[in-house]
Amino acid sequence: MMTKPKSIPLFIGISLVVTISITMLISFFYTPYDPNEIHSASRLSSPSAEHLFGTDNFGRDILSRIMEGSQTAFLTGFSAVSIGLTVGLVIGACAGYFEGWLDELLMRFVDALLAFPGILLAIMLVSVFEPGMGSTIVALGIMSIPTFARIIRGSIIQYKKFDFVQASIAKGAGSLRIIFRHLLPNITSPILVAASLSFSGSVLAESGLSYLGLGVQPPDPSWGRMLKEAQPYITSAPWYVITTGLVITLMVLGFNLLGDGIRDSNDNRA
Amino acid sequence: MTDALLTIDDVNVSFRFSDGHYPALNHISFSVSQNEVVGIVGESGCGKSLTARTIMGILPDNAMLSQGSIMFDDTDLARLDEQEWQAIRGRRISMIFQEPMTSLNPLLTIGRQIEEVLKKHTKKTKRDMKAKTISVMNSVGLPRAEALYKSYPHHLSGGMRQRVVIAMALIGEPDLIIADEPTTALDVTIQAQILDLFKSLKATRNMSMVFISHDWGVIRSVCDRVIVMYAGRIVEEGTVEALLQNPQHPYTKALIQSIPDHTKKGQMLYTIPGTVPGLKERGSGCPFASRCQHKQAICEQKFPEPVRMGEQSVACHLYSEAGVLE
Amino acid sequence: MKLNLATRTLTALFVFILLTACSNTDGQNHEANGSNSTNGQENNHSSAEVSGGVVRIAMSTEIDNLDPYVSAATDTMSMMDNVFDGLLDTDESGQLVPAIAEDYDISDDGLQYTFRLKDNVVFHDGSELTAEDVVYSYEKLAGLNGGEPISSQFEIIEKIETPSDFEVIIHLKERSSAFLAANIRPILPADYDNHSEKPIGAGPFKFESYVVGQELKLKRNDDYYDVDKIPFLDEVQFKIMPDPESSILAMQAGEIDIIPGISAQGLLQLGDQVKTVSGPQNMVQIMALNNSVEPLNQKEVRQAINLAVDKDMIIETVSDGDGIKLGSNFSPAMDFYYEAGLEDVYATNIAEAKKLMKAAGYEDGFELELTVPSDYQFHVDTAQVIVEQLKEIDIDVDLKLIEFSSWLENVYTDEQYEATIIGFTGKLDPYEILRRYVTDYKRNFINFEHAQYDERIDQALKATNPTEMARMYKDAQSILTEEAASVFIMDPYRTIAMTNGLEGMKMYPIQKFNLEDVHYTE
Amino acid sequence: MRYFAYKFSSFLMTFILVSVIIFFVFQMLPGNPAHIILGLDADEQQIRNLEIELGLDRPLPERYFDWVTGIFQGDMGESLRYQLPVADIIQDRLPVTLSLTVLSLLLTVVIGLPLGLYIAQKDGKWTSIVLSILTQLGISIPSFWFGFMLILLFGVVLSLFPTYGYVPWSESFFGALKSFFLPSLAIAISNIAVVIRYLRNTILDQAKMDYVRTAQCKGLSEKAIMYGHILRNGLIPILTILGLTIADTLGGSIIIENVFALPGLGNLLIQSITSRDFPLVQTMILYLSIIVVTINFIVDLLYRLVDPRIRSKG
Repeated sequence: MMTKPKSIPLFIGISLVVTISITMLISFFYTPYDPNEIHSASRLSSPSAEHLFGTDNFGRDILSRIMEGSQTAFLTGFSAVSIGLTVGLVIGACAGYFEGWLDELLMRFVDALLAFPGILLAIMLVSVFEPGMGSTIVALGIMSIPTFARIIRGSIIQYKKFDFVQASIAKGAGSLRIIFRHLLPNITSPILVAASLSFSGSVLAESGLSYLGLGVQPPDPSWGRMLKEAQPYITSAPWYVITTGLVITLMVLGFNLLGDGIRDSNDNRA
Repeated sequence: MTDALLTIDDVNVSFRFSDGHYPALNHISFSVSQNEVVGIVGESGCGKSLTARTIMGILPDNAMLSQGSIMFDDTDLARLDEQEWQAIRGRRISMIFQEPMTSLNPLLTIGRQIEEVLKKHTKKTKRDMKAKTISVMNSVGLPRAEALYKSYPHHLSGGMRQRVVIAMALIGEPDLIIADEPTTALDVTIQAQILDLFKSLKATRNMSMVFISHDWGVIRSVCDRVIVMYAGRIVEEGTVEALLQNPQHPYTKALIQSIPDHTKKGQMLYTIPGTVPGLKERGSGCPFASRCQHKQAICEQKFPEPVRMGEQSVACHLYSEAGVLE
Repeated sequence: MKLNLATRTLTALFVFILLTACSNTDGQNHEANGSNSTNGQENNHSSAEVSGGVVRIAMSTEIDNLDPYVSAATDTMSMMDNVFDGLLDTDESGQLVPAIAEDYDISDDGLQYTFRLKDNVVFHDGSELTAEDVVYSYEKLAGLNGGEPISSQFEIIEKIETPSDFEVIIHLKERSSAFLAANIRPILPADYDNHSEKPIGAGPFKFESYVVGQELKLKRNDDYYDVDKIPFLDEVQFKIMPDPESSILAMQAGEIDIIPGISAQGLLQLGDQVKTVSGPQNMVQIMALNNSVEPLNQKEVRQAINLAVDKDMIIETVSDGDGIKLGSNFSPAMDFYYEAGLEDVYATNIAEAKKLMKAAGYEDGFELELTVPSDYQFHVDTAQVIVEQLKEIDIDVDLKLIEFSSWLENVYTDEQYEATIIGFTGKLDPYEILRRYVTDYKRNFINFEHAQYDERIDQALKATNPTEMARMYKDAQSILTEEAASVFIMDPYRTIAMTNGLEGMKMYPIQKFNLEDVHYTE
Repeated sequence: MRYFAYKFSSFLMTFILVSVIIFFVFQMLPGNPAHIILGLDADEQQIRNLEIELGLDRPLPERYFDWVTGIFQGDMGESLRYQLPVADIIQDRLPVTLSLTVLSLLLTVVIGLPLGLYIAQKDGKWTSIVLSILTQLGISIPSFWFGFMLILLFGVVLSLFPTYGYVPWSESFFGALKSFFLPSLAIAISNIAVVIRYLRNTILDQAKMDYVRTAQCKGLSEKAIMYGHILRNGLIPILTILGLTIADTLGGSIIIENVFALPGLGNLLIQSITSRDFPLVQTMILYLSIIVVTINFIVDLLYRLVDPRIRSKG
């Protein structure tokens, strides 16, 4: 039985994620204005009934741009997690299941990835592939491999000791079958937690890269890029910086609380 | 019982949950005399450890002593504030735990952990403290005490660690030691060694002890008197001999029946059907009623008053009805 | 090459100045009175001039090299221009005036240049500047000393003679009206080559210290040869501040006295705390159209694009209104050569544009890939506006951002592009500017081919009198417009902000911070 | 001793691996540094000459070998763009990045540890919920945006701190402190949140441990238990976090230097990547990676100092 107040963070997390997801879905069909439409007459107008979040230096509606930007945030987050999870799964599962020299080798590789500060690794990778959404996704995906690999490896080593796994090994079941039928289903919740946290981490890193001008490039909309463009107007149009950054924060917060909440409720069950 | 060192009188302890308070100890009363070892037995979840923690004043955060007094040498422990408690713990009453592997701080040397008691309660010089520590370590059978003084817990085996815990409990020369299943986690040969240690301590140190165990064999070898607890209540109490030979309460009987014993070799070991009711499942009646073969209607409504029967006292409707005078 | 990633708007234009290897070039603008300033030139000497003081100038780009023959960055040259002097110098109107040279003659056949040097010029290390130093410098520039030529403008030098210590005669291999302007290049002391660490020149300021990425300090040269032009200021500090916003805040806090390129937004913030000098900077921002790819090889299509792009709107949104609309690859900053009126040839007219599109067979529009160097926010912003504008005539612009390094390779060198946006920085010589469209010029990455145009440029180069030369260059500009070679967008203004109390900053058709006259008033 | 030999060899392995990755990754980048240096109007001969001058025409393995051996001899080569020794340039920039890193680490420790400790002792249901949301917020805020907000609040509205550039320590101690304060805080905020979270969690976890009950039974005061027992054990996970924090802080400074226009390594790094200044970029990244690896090594040593269990494993 879970006490009520304890689930408040999870509740907030879910609400944020759902709200932003719905906004993202809506943006495919409707935005208050065309996010790219330029109105030189209404440049940098402050928030009003007409433009809830104000307009940017091209007179474009900031709210509409933020809504469109959520598509990029979700796309990069989702794709990066998929890449990280897939590769991390293969590495982690092989390392954890077979152990021995393969484990040693794979984990050295993972360690080498960790020798670079995260954003540095991303910067390196992005510059190799030319800045853009695709290379940002690949870089962020590679960045999140170590987390997944380690969690999956650890859980597999832990569950391998259990009788039901040992029994299937003894029965001579194939390695793949054991990994997919017996081991993975048991570690879905740590993977889910890691995915949620790595999603928010990717969104955060994407905004950082795009802010540096190395991430997503126009015409693809990106919140980080918007902040880069908003920086010169920080004092003359503070709403531009404030609203955009706030949305990034809320999205990241949402997924962080979600991941944390899932973990907490799992701990409570255990 | 005027020479009692510790007298617990009508103590109630309850747990606070989000949906209300649940009593965990009900009307617990017993006493421990000078130089007496009182055992407490019962299945897990019966409130043995909670009783110990109540005496030590280290109840969990969500538990509270709602009624009763704990007289210890003319002081009512139940009314002490935290600071007064700290002066008593380790110095007048000390405690030994079940888990020797985890009850030591892994990052501090053995010597320092034992010595800490002296640091807190005495004003001895460093050298004196070390000398005393080493002598106590020797007295609990720790070999090469000088060397061990500087080692860390992970260097030691389980049995050795339990000796360290015992040394910690002894070094303050307390009047009362509470041992909570001190041998349970150890393997059999080590168990025997530790029990021997307790026996010799009892013989040499003249100390009083509350000894919690679910193992009658252990109780028999160490204790003078024994209390049987079930679901937060004392159901029977008496000398070890009396209870073992002539258990009255159906629960005590069942417990004794389930002792593994070489005379029953080859037979199925007896186990009591059912489980101890959880905190929230306990009513006003006898908690054992649901598992009792002699259950009567009244059992579910009212918990019986204890009845004295020679060397022992029993709380069971069987006996209050049997005409023994109340 | 300094490509900071901090956001910038207008200051981006300082960065494209770096796109050119060297900006100080030859020219013959005897009459050019180019530096017209919209806000009025700071020529007011009525208040009392105060000698002394320190001026701190915010620079958006880093110094690439203190050695003037190695440095390629215009900003660096602008700063170091105060340390070095050449035989000639340029005034605010782009006219060449004697500096180290007392005067000069050009022979009738145009092949022999004779310079007589001032006899009181000393370098900052105290040594006297003589003809020997000029020969050393020019041989180095021309590659006559065995090394590679440093400047192609000097490659036409055949030999240099020194009849006396203060006279130099330069013989050219061929006639070129473009050579004279090359003589503004710094004269360096002979056989001293540690300029990267401790530059020595003969200019009005002396090098004091330099901390990489942070600050360049210059001190007044009290022994400057031109006594009338000994600076007022004791010291000049160039502070490297890549982020325009931070330089504005610094100016607000009184930590900076001059910002050489400031945005309208920035000015708004500073309010009446500062005064400004502003005007066109002789830069040409274009949307280059690759004339050799379908369908941009059709004149009608290029014209339609020109008609659809609303340059006024771009100037308004991207440059905060601070820019002058262009019609050809030439800025009015060089008035003498400038063909006026071309900027209105393609006044925005969507109906007309659609008609042309239809005539070209693209009634339903087409897809156009616009490749923009991502390092320049200014161009990226321009591109975003153009994308929207071209939607009007159903051209679906696919915006593609690449790093400048890749841009140089793919777009500029390999010509693998359809359209791009770039800025060409100011040159003193119209030939340097207009040469880009000559058919066989290597860097004609627009692939413009027009025989008549080539002819006009050739005629200009061989012209004997300035008026005729100017006429040829003006003709050439008209051809570019008529052919709609590309979309010539604007010359963004350079606006210099100065704290109140400072005076004497002048604007030049090339980027130049002449600090000789800058002074505090009481 | 075997421990050190093992550690050193793995350190060397990482170094070689990292240096190879860095070198070849950057050689793969499109763009010709010579052309970038010379600009738009350079002709092919000029570019070719500069390539030869810069040594860009030599085969890759040769250049790699030269670079690595140079580093071991203390010669890191010359920057293509600045034409100055890489070591000098890095030396100029290092104080900024180092100051940022150290100061933000200091802020993390000075704010994070006591606050985490204080809050850990307030174990209320609501405290823990509010705290969990607040710390998550701290972790979720993009550091550069937080930097903007700090600039807006402290620099523009309150005018308390400078919002750009820096004052060297040698010039004015307080001036320097003031100029590094906001950027360091911007980097530190998420780390502070992480430290508070972890400290609280570990302390609450540790408080449930049996050895704490043992200490209680000795009659120790809550304070003595907290500082003499719990904190010591709690320090181990916190060390890990602080180790990660340093790597994070270095990464964070890359972005924050751009926000506050600080001439540090991060700022230089981004510029050097766009200008394809390979010797500078390679050496800087190698530098940063070595710092990270070294810090991991130090954290490892600290573990051994704090935890006797690891020490005896040898």
